[in-house]
Amino acid sequence: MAPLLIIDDLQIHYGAIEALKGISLYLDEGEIVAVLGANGAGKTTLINAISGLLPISSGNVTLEGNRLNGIPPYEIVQKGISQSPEGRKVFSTLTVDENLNLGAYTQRKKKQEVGDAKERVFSLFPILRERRRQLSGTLSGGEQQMLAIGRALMSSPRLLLLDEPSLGLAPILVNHIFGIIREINSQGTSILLVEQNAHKALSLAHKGYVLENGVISTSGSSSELKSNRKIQEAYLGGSALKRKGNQTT
Amino acid sequence: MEREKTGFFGSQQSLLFAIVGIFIIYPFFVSNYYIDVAFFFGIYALLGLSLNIVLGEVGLFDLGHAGFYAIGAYTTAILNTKLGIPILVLLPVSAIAAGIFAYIVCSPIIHLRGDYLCIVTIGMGEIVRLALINNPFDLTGGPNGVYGIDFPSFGGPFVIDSSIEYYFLIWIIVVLSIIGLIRLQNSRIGRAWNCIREDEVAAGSSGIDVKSYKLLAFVIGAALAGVAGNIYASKLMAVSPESFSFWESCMLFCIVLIGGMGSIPGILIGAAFISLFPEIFRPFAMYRMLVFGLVMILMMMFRPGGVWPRKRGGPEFVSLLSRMRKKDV
Amino acid sequence: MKIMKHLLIVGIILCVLMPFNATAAEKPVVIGLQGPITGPWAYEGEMAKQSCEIAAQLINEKGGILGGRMVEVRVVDDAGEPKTGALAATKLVGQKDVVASVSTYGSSICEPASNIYEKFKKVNIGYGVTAVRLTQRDFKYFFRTCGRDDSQGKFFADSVPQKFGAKKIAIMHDNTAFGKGLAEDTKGALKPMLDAGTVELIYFDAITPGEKDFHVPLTQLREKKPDVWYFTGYYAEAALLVTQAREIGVTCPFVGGNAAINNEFVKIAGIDLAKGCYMTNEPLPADLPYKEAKEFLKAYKDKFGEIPSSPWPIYAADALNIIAYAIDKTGSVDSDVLAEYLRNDVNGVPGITGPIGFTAQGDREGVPFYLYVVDENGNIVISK
Amino acid sequence: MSKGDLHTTPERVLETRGLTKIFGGLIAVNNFDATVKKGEIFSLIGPNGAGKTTVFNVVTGIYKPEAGQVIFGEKDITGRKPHQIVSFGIARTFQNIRLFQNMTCLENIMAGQHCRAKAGVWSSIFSFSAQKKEERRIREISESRIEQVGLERFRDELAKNIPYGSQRMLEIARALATEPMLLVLDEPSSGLNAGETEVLMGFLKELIEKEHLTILLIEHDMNVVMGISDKVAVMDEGKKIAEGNPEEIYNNPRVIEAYLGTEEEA
Amino acid sequence: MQVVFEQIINGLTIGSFYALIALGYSMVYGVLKLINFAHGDFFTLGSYLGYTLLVFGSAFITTHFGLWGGMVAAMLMAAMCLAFIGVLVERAAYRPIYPAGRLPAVVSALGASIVLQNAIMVIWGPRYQAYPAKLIPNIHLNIWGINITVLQIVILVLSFVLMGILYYIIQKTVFGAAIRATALDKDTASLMGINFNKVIFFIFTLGPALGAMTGVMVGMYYRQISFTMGWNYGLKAFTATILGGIGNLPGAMFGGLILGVLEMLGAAYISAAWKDVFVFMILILVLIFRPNGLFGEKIAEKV
Repeated sequence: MAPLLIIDDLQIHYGAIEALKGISLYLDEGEIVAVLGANGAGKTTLINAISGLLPISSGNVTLEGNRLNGIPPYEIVQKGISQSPEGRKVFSTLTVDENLNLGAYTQRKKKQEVGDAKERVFSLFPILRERRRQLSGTLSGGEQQMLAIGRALMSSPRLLLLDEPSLGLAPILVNHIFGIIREINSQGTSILLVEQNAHKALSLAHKGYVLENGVISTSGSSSELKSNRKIQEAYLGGSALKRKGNQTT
Repeated sequence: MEREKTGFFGSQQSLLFAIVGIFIIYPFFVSNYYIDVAFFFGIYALLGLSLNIVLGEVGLFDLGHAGFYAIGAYTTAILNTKLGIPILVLLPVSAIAAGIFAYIVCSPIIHLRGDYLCIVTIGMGEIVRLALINNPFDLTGGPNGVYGIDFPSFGGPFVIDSSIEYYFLIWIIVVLSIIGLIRLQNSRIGRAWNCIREDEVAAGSSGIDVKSYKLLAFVIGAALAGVAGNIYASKLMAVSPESFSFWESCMLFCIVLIGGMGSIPGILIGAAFISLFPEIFRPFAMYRMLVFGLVMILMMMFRPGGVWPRKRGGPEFVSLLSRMRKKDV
Repeated sequence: MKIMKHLLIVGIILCVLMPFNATAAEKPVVIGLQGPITGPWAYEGEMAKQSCEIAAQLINEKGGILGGRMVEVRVVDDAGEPKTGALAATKLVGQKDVVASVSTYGSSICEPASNIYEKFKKVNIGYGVTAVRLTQRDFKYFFRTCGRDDSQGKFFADSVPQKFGAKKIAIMHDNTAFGKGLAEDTKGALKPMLDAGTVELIYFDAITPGEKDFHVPLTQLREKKPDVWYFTGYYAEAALLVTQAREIGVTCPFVGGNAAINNEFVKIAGIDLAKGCYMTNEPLPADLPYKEAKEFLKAYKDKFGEIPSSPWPIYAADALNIIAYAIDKTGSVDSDVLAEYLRNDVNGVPGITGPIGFTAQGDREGVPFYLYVVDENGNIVISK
Repeated sequence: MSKGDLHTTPERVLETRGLTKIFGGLIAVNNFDATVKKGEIFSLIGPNGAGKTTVFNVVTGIYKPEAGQVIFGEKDITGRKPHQIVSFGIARTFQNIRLFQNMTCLENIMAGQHCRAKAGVWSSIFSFSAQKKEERRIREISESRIEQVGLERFRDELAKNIPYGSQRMLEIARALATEPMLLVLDEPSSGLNAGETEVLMGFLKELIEKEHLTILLIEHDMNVVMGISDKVAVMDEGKKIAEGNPEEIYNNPRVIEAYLGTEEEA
Repeated sequence: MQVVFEQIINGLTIGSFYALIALGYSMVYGVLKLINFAHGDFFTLGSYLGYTLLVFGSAFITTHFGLWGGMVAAMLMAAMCLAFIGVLVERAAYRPIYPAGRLPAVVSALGASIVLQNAIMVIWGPRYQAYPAKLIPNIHLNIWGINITVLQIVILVLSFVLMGILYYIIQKTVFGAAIRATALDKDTASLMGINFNKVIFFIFTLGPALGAMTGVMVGMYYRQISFTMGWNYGLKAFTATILGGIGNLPGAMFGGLILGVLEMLGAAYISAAWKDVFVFMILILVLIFRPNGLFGEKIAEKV
């Protein structure tokens, strides 16, 4: 079976700055793939390129063999990819309900399906049902994250892009949300997960890629990566410490 | 500084001299009408330069600039007709009056951002105009305005009373203002203004007192507009509120944006467009303003940064004046 | 003989000035018209232009002036702005072939313009400029064919209160130079009666021109219960005022000034509300008993389909006529000659608006005023 | 207090006492205490949203704290305006570079000299000799700063047109042009490649050595943090959870947890 | 007391005009951050189109639909024409300029305003035009001593219905939520599958259409229209928009109504001539103390 999403030698520029320097990865149907990396490594750039928010300089993004290059974001959603963006980006002056309805904007004619999708979101995140009339700006950070994920689920996507779902959340909440991500995946949605929280992400993902300065430095299955010393170094700067130690001694 | 730019330098310098030369001999070859047209071009150039300080240099949306212009004109008109003070003596007085007015009204609103500041300046301009119409303390003559204003003089035998003298008066003031502005642009004050325009937060964090410098821009801009008001009042010998409408402010706004924010040659081009275009196209009668509006849209389409945007770093036409004086730089 | 001599001189001068023009002798006499062709008063400017063209056409049909030279109108636009007015005046005085100018509509525009005409010694005759101060400047070359605010104010004070048996008078103006001037002058003319206590001025206030909603001042007016209500502004506001006043129950007679009532007023207010509204006015074109008026209006109607809807364009036509007359009579296009002639020798010259003559200051002598009323059919007729 | 005194008598440069900042009910910084000593590189690390940048914004006067004090040298600078704080001697850079985009690189640096100059409107318009002299000094200092960061080739380029890495350096040069005693850098290596990061680290070390500056740093790149810091404080959820030298921090389990998260029990 | 009531009703009438125009400003500003100076001229153009329809179709309309029918027909026609023209102006004068930033778009909007205003002058002539009195229902009522016309009541009701409809669309439908979402965050909105261009199309249809209907109502109410009137109404409506908090639609409606009432009360109890001074003073005071308008939300700038 061919992979669901294939990214082939993708390059993205911001003006003169090269944010992604030709990266390739793939994601099979039903998989969770983690993309790890430090701030500024290009993770969000990758996700926004898939969503169509950024123009692709060269390379290809294909979903089930259909090229997505140059397709505007609002059509990418119709093709079955939806995104929960970094920093949640809930529409703060809209209610929780309205946020969810917007998630299903492309399906808005199909009342029944929207209702079903909303029920599914509410069963995953019961707190949202309680808060459905509340302005989303008044939710706590964790609730906003749930709303952002729920909103992305409303279009019943085949591929869900999650950008830093643990960002700024307390560890207990992170655990909770990651549990739900697993649940979503087990219900059949493929997930591309971008995370700084490497342990967390790898505990969930089937495989992972490590991005460093716009290139993929390491990749492999989760278990391979978890035991990889390089990851810890990439995050906590062990190599520099060693080097410093060498210099001072 | 001079490296690799000498070629450019030479030709620009001669172009500058040619333009100045044309301006000097121009009035001797045309009728009074064309001299007067050039005079009003000068008035708009001065007004454009004054608004440019606020809008172009600091990036504050000021759509009530005609209010400052009115304060200058009415200060001159009232003090001249009631107390008989000569016009040229009133020139600095008008500037100071407009500057003080700007300081007082802008202090409480200077913290407003973008469009909120914009509507407040509109409101300020309208309040000035309406107050003039309503004749407070019987000073402004209400809708009639103030009339019987003298020709410019210092009170002695030297009197400016012909079109050609007015022409030189306004253009000498414009040239002096340009020199002053170029020096400001190249000083720490001009740089501070530009920094605020580019990024207020970064400007504050680079040690620039954002609020004071914004206020300073308003005060200097208003003072210069006040100077324009002084000359305008004496040229027309009468001032009335309809000359200082919101529409006038909009046209000044367009001068700066059509020319190019912060660009002095741009401002001159913008002023020429606003003041000469309607005159040139007067034969079109009722289609004149239609064409004018269309040209405005087209200009923004093809030159969104203005006809002559300010160039930085590279060889620049206007920085010539300062370079000619500051050989050491 | 004298005329022949003048003609010869003019001819020679013209030949010298225009050496390449073989038909110099037949060159038309150019009279300027400065008016608001564009801007807020554009319709007034347009009618003034048409009126002057008709006046010139009538003169030319009768063989022109100075023994066969045609009269040509050269229009410059002042857009109804003081600044542009100054420019327009400069433009006209700069054209050597323009001998005199009809200028202009609006006192505040006339003010700077007439300064320029004066400086360059060019006869200029205002047609829609009624501010008293204009002729108090001892100008040599400035005249006007229209009346002054104070004469109209005096007419109101003399006739209106007594006609309506009114004790409580309300005066409302529109804060324009013209409207406020007339209101103040009316108040001045009423002063003896106010001092004597025979009438009371219970309301004197301004509305804002360009507005559409006057319910507030009208409610205040209603509460004061005036016997007669004088509005000195323009018809656009007058029509709105009458409509809204009747709506909220102001029932006293409405009297407008000479800018207030015309056909447009009736059109906007509708006949139902307009009928019974009065105005103080110079005689309207249609009421002018003079044969010049009938001839002029016929020509105007033939060409443009309807007669001017306001009185001012007729004054513009008369201004042009009197300039042409003076040129013809003096045989000169010299400004000093013309100004002297207009000031001293023009007296009772038949014009469209009646006999024309000027005072020493340049004011029109003896502009009659009438009290008009809108009748059942929406026509503006002299009130009996 | 002159720089010389600071150099000879090692002491604290900056101290925060009980700093607290609240945004609409959310406590962004919670009772934060820290002391930065003269001549050290003090790094502030922690996960996104931990409140590091908020601390910076309070220290540099962009936000007013709800509680607590900021002491700079001997002076309480709590709640002062940003430009005043710069003139006292604290300069900063921003997480997302905030240059004056449409001004040249040199002008950007000259802006930093603003607070060290005095010329007013009149002396600028009439170009008095004092103003000329001052302007010449501003230029000289700025030229030397631009050379120091190696950007002289971009001298007359608009700031927005130069490469990203150079923009970072330019922002640091602008901060240095204010002649600070304390340099506050918010993620200076973010967006830089490995080579550029190396250069930056070298540059910062050199600054400490040659100019006797003190540096307060927020950094995500642990290579940088571990490589050059003298002291590291870790923040999480607005609180300081650890402080120590890099080795201590590297081995602190709470830090590892905050960064990498705990393994999920399930 | 009755006088105060009358003034308030008058204020509400004029305020509802401001509010309807302000909605158009606010929608465009919310989504595009553009001050659409041409919006006042959309309103004028609507008024003239309604006038033309009533004058030239008068016999037909009155015989078939009666006076009220004529009014509704004129409003609908004008609204449709303006919806078309609004989109046209957006495509021609604004869309090519968006990428260049906000300020050039302001100049372009001023240019569009000049073009529209002068096109109206060229087509209909510079004089005032009058809505034919005989085609306008004119029934007076006197309720508890308050003078009011049926037309005034109809206008008030109609304005509130229109505002209600817009409020419903914007606040209660998914599409309305999409517009609000686009105004908040264009990129994230597009991630929801919202087509930005469709949103623009909608606001440049609905805004001018509302303006046109207001124009017809103003024409009916005052009977007299002029080609320059949009400028004045536009300025007031823009003021109302800011007063309510720019980009906030319910804020714009309230801003308009408050402005109308303030204006009337200011005229009644301070001075008719100084009323606009009073209004702008209030505006400035409001902004000094609430820099984001009465209903605007404080947006902390991210540093």
